[in-house]
Amino acid sequence: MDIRVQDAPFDYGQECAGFGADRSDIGAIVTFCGIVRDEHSTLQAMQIEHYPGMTERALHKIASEAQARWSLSDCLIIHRFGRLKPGEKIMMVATAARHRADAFAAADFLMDYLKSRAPFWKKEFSGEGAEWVAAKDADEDALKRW
Amino acid sequence: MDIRVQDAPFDYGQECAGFGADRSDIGAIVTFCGIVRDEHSTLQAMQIEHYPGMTERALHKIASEAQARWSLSDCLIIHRFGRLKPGEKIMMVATAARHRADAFAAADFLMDYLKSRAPFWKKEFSGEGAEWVAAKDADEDALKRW
Amino acid sequence: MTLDILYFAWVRERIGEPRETVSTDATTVAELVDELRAREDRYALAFSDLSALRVALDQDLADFDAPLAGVREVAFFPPMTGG
Amino acid sequence: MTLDILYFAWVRERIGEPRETVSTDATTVAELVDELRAREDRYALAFSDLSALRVALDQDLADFDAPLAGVREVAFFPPMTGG
Repeated sequence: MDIRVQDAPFDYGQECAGFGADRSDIGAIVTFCGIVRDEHSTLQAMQIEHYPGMTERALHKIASEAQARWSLSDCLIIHRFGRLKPGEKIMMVATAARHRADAFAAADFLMDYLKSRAPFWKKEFSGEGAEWVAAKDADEDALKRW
Repeated sequence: MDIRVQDAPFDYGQECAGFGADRSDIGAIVTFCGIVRDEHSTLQAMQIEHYPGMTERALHKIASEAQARWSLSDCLIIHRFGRLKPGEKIMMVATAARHRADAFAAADFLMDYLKSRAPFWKKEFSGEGAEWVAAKDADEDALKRW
Repeated sequence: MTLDILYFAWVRERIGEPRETVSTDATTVAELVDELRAREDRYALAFSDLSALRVALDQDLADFDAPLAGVREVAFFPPMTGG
Repeated sequence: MTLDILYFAWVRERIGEPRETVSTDATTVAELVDELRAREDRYALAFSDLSALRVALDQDLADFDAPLAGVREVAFFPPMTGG
């Protein structure tokens, strides 16, 4: 289990290349990457605030829960904080398992919990000002799937 | 939509790095990678046979179906054939979407259909001989989810 | 009618060749299978359990009762194991 | 009892500072919120709608009726938006 909370960018391609590379019991890898989206070319930046200490604690708890529920060979979470520009990669998760169903379910689960149970908050800056991103009911509802 | 059926290895990390890199409307990327597993260190090689022509046709059909069902910005399938060694990457899919639910569902769907509806067959070679990998009932059942 | 018949995986191994061209009056896949079965033991063996086989007509999956009218290429193979 | 209180996101912006240390006799989070609300308008504003707030006690999510006995650090923030 590898969990990193960092200000610095990460290299998604390199992380994917290295994940599970030295294991022979892995048949399936699933990765997810979240990106700062700017559909209408109005976003200037996204500021991500977090709760140092609790963040790491929450991510470990979520990852441990995933490892208890599914048969995983490995699990990676990287989440950035600070100021990000449109197109920048915010975070990624990766799961490795013998079989694809475990890898898929665990990655999906990690994302649902990261979304609503890890102490991050996003603020979007555009030409019209700044606004905190509101949590969606759909994200809270998604937790009921598990 | 990018679909490749090839004998040559592919670079999973590089494909992940490049996928959707020039789009600003993407908020979520999901990738899946299938690997030749060798849990008990008995496997010498896996031979993948396919049906040239029908394979490309089937993959395009499956990818088009995914794009019709979910709101996807992009979609990639790479599948190898020929002789692979344990630990080698067999195939990958990648999906990009505005929102994570679409990217996850589409990647999961692609994998379920690739597993049972794309004309590939696997033969495993070990010290004890060679054996065709049998299709699993669970894989056929998985299609009923969609 | 002349058909290209393709075999894959263990079907190919049992038949002993990857493809052949046949002349047939069969109107459905099932009739074609009956003709092939009657040829030689290796065909009878390959087609002994149709539930373990899949068929594609001109590169689209089909059922064993599908008509052959207009078809150019028939392929027989075990259930697929991609991914 | 002395508590470190942390504020995040718009709660932090409304209160005007990221953290403070308070002395309190509150026995539950709800009682602590009542004390804070009574202090100044900026607190009343930040805590006007508890359904829009979440609380963590010593870095674990908790309910507003949770007891404060033994707690060192209380954090208030809006629903999280990770990922």
